[in-house]
Amino acid sequence: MIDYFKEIISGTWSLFVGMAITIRYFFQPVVTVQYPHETLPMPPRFRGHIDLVKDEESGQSKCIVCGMCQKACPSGCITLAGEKPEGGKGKVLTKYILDFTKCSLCGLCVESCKPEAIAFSRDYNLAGLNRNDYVFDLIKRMEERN
Amino acid sequence: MSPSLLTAEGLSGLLFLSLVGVTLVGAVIAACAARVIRSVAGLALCFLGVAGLYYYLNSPFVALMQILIYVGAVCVTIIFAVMLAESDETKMPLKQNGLVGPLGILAGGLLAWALAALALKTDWHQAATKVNNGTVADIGQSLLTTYSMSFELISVVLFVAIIGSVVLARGGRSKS
Amino acid sequence: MSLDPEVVRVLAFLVGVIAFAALNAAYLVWLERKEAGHIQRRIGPKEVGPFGLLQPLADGAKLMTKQLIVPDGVDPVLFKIAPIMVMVPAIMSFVTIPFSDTLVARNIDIGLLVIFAFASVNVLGLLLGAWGSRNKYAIISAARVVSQNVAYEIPMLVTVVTLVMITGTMNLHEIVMSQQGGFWNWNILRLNASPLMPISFLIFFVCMLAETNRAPFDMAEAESELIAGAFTEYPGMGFGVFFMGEYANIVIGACLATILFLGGWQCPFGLYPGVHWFLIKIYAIIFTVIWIRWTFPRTTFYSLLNLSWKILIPISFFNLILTSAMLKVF
Amino acid sequence: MSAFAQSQTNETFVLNLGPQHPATHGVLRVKLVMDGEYVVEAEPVLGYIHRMHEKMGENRTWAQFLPNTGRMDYLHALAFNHGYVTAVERAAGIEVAERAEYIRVITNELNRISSHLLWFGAFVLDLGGFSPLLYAFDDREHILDLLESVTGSRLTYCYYRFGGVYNDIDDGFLAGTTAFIKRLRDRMPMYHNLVTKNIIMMKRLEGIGPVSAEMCRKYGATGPVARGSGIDFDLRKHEPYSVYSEFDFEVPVYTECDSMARYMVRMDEIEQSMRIIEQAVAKLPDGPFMTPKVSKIVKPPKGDYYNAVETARGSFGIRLVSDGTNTPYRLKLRSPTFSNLSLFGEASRGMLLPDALALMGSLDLVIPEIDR
Amino acid sequence: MNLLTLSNELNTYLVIGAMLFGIGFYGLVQRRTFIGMLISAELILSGASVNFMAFNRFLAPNPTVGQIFTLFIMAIAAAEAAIALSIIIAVYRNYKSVDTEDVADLQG
Amino acid sequence: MKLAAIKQALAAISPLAIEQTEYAGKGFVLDVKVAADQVVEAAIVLDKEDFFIEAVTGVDWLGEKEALKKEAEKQAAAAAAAKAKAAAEAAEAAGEEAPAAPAPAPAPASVPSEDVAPLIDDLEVVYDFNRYDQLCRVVIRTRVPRDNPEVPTISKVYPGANWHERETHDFFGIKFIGHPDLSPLLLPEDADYHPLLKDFTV
Repeated sequence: MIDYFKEIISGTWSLFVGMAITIRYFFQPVVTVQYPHETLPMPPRFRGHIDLVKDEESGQSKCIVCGMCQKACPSGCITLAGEKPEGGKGKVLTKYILDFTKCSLCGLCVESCKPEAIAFSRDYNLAGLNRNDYVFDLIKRMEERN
Repeated sequence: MSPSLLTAEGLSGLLFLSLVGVTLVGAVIAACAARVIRSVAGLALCFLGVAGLYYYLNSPFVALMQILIYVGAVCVTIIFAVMLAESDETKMPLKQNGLVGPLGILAGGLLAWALAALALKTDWHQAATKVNNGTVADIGQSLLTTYSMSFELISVVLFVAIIGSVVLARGGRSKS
Repeated sequence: MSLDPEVVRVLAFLVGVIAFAALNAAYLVWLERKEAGHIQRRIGPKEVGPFGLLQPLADGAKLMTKQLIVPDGVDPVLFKIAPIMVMVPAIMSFVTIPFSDTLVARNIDIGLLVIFAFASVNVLGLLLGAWGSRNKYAIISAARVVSQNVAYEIPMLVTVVTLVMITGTMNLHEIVMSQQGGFWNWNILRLNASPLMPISFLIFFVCMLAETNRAPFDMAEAESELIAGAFTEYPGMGFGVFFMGEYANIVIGACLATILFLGGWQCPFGLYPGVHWFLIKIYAIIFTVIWIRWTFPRTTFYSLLNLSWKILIPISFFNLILTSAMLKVF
Repeated sequence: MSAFAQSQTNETFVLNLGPQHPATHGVLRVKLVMDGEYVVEAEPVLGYIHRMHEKMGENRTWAQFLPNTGRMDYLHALAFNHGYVTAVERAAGIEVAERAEYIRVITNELNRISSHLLWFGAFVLDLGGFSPLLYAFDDREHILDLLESVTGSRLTYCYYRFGGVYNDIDDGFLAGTTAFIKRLRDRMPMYHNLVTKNIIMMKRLEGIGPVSAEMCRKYGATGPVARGSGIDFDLRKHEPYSVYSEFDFEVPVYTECDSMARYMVRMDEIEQSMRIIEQAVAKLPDGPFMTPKVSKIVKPPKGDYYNAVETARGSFGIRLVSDGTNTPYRLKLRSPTFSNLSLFGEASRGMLLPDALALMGSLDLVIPEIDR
Repeated sequence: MNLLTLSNELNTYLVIGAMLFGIGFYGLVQRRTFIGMLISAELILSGASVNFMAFNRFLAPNPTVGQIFTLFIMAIAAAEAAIALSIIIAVYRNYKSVDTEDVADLQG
Repeated sequence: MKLAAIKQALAAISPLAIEQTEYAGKGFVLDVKVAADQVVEAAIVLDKEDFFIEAVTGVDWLGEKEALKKEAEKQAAAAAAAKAKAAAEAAEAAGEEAPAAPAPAPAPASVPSEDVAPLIDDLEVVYDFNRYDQLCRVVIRTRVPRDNPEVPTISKVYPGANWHERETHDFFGIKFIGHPDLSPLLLPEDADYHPLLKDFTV
């Protein structure tokens, strides 16, 4: 009988304790970010899709067309091609296609790239209506960037 | 002279007519609908109409009790039984004798006609005086004085009914 | 031929009551979302109109434009009637509620009974809707609604009977008038009538939550168990009307609690009584109802029945006996 | 099964819980034979998001499988990452840089806390309480920010590499971690007051959903499910991998066998993880975050290997069969929840629907991990 | 006879009561399930109640008696419904049917 | 040490091979090879010793026998060559006795004797067991021919094996005799293919 009342009282008390907690939060400021109106800074290591890095001196891609990224990619989303210019040494990149629909953002390509010619972009706001919007021509993107 | 529709009396008369309609339509649905669940809905409609009639008969208390008990309790209980017992109501048996329907209508109609005719033919005498106005307070007074015995008895009946239905409905589930 | 003023009055009040119920239903959704948001440290609706105040209209418009699907295999008539059977009695109950000394659609002697009578029809609507939609979740929900309402009607009615014994009337207006002058005269603190009055207010409040299917007693639409319970199959405005009925019931419950325990339109300090106090009180209660919903997990069905049969009913009966004894003695 | 056939004649009926049901958290379907609200027979139906990770593993190099590991248990991705890299390291005999081991422990435990916090919220949501979910999300968001600053992604981390980790951590991360632990320490009493000690919660969990130790053994349940049944089994202590043997922490074990016990195990594990992180941050050695001489192309010698780690949900085992080439010959992934869920059918028999759902919530299901 | 003042006529109510009774009787004859018969019985009872209330209003010297009688009918009806439904459920358990013809064991 | 006792208990059912492995390198301590019909006995032994079931899976050894045969032939050829060379040398040393031993390259013992019949590869079924209280992971493996993969079920001993066996049946087509329900668990309901077989193509 004593247990009965004890349980009622302790139980009711626990309910009031819970309500006290929630009402305290009611009066505290909100913690959410109103996304389309405000955005948070992206951390420097954010892994977006990849982008080609421009060589500051030549204005060209740093890529040496070794194909390591293509090999490292588990999903096979990178297609690249290069050609040997006359007189120059080493290949020059002519095509670099990223099929972002297949990409799983693992970063193995960036890791495998010796000349650090590819890097993660900070784009996260990607939306589109067409599947083909996500087959990126990275050379074009690099040129468009500035 | 007939009262205008836009006076209080006119509206109340109209309301009365619609209540009569609701009662009778509900009753017909209750008696004739092919699906049991619809007859319960019709029954609820009929009870609501009857509650309205009681209101017109100067006893709002009984009207509300009618809603509370019949609509809120009896109909709900019936639906509950439908849910428990007739989960496959698609197979309504229609294998009865073809004469039953017409004969039923005949008998029911005859009864209704006879009773109505009797009621209309009789010359009812109004009581000369009324001892009270039949308000809620009066009902309470009577219940606890003159009719206290029946009041007690009805509580016994209800109690027995509760026990009985618990005993009857129990027993199915052996666990817990 | 001019209109009878009585008819005008009735019509005006009817329109007023319906508008009040509909507006409340719409804006309680807004209040609920806003309050839930702030309790959870987010904002809640904010895009449509200032503070999201036009959100209910947008929601309503969305619900209206949705196709009214009547699923295969349901009973179409019952399926369509059920939401109305929930909504209409809730609105009818407003008729007897005295918002202030003069602002009442119809003051009748047994106003309290009117509310309970119409509240019981509500269950029937839910039950018909659930059965009509031929959905297993809905039927489980219907079974829960009935046993829950039966179990909680008892302590609620016993508590109300206690109050009727104290005030000696079922007229809502008179009940409020008997609590005149300061909050120490309110029924919740009328300790000379029964020292258990605050507890019986708690009992009433808990029963009100249970009767209106609000969390933590929202067995009927326990979304993590029964998806949406009785409303699972309802699209668009069918669901909307059910929802409005639910909120209208909450308002009725809050009004009843205010009238019975918190002195209706009376001011806590005996000054300036009026409709504003009534509104403040009912919205405070509604705020608490929403606050409770966003604080607690849901109870289970059997602990809900246990609570009613093992705790609320014994205590309310004890209170009834105690009160009658005290009324006789003093 | 027989019970499903019987349901036609008996008073029972079949209730399809899922594949889209609020309580199954993803695409799990449970066929329930119900007698009223009592569960007569429950049969989980799996495979709605089966992706055949094991076959994918056979078609890519050892390193290329790394991103897949984070996509099974997306809530504790780092543990799966960890399980896979340690398995390959064991097979190929790769040494791990010491600093990397500590980094792994810190990030892994942070991830474990985030997983438990999410479970906590989702579990309370299953029981009908919504606000604790968002409070837990608030805390979890801090962990995700921390891990994002290190790994670059918020959920499907692919951070560990054979022999080390992908990136070094910086002081900002360590400071953030310490600050977060302080914050969470302050928040834990709030969670307990709001949820654990709540009478409704206690009524819903205590004595509900008993899973005996014997049942755990027969079904191979591990993790908090086993520990809630009085089984002191935590691979971090039991078969110490990485550098877990160097930390002082306890394995919370509750013998009540009910949902509350499983709940308490996880809540206590959050505390223990915080202890481990604190110690790891204090002890973090300097040095390279990657063993320098690890070749890019891993070729474990022929043979088969087994390795298991403790994830938030139990022991995740990997059986590797290598034929000496640069692709795995066979990659068996033994996910903990698969075994944990398999006891649901027996454990839920005769329970009420809400209690069965509470039991299911207390098993902490992550469907992609079950379906793989 | 004015349609709008019918509510003040005793005979209106008596006719309605008779009609309810007739419809209920028809239902009782025509229905083949226990639940249907129960519903029809309720109709007959309310027909009787309407009559009581009507006499109470128009003729009775003590207008509480009819109301009290109606209240008693309600109580009896509620009790009867409860009992009848538990019987129906018990019958359903044993016979898997609520059809009266299927439950013929009680016939001699 | 409990391990010895367990080893002894398992040895009592006379498995094909029982090997103690080094935990640090392999991740398990006992590697037991049994015949297909001994699986249940082994499971019963482990059940008595309070083991819990960790996983059941399969491995497809398609091409293994071919490779083994080639390996053996290569070895044999090498051996024969070596022998021939030795013989030649010996003959050279011995002078005229050389033609008496033309070195017919006999089949080495390691190659199965039925090499005339088409080679049928094996499917391996692997059972992992572990204990809650100490570091003791035991692997039971059995091999069944690929064209008729049948193993008795252990789901009667360990109900938890039910799903693991169903999964293995999904992926490898191994039939667990006596299993209550071998319908696809992870694969679609109507799947009749077994994706983890090495000769499976989409």
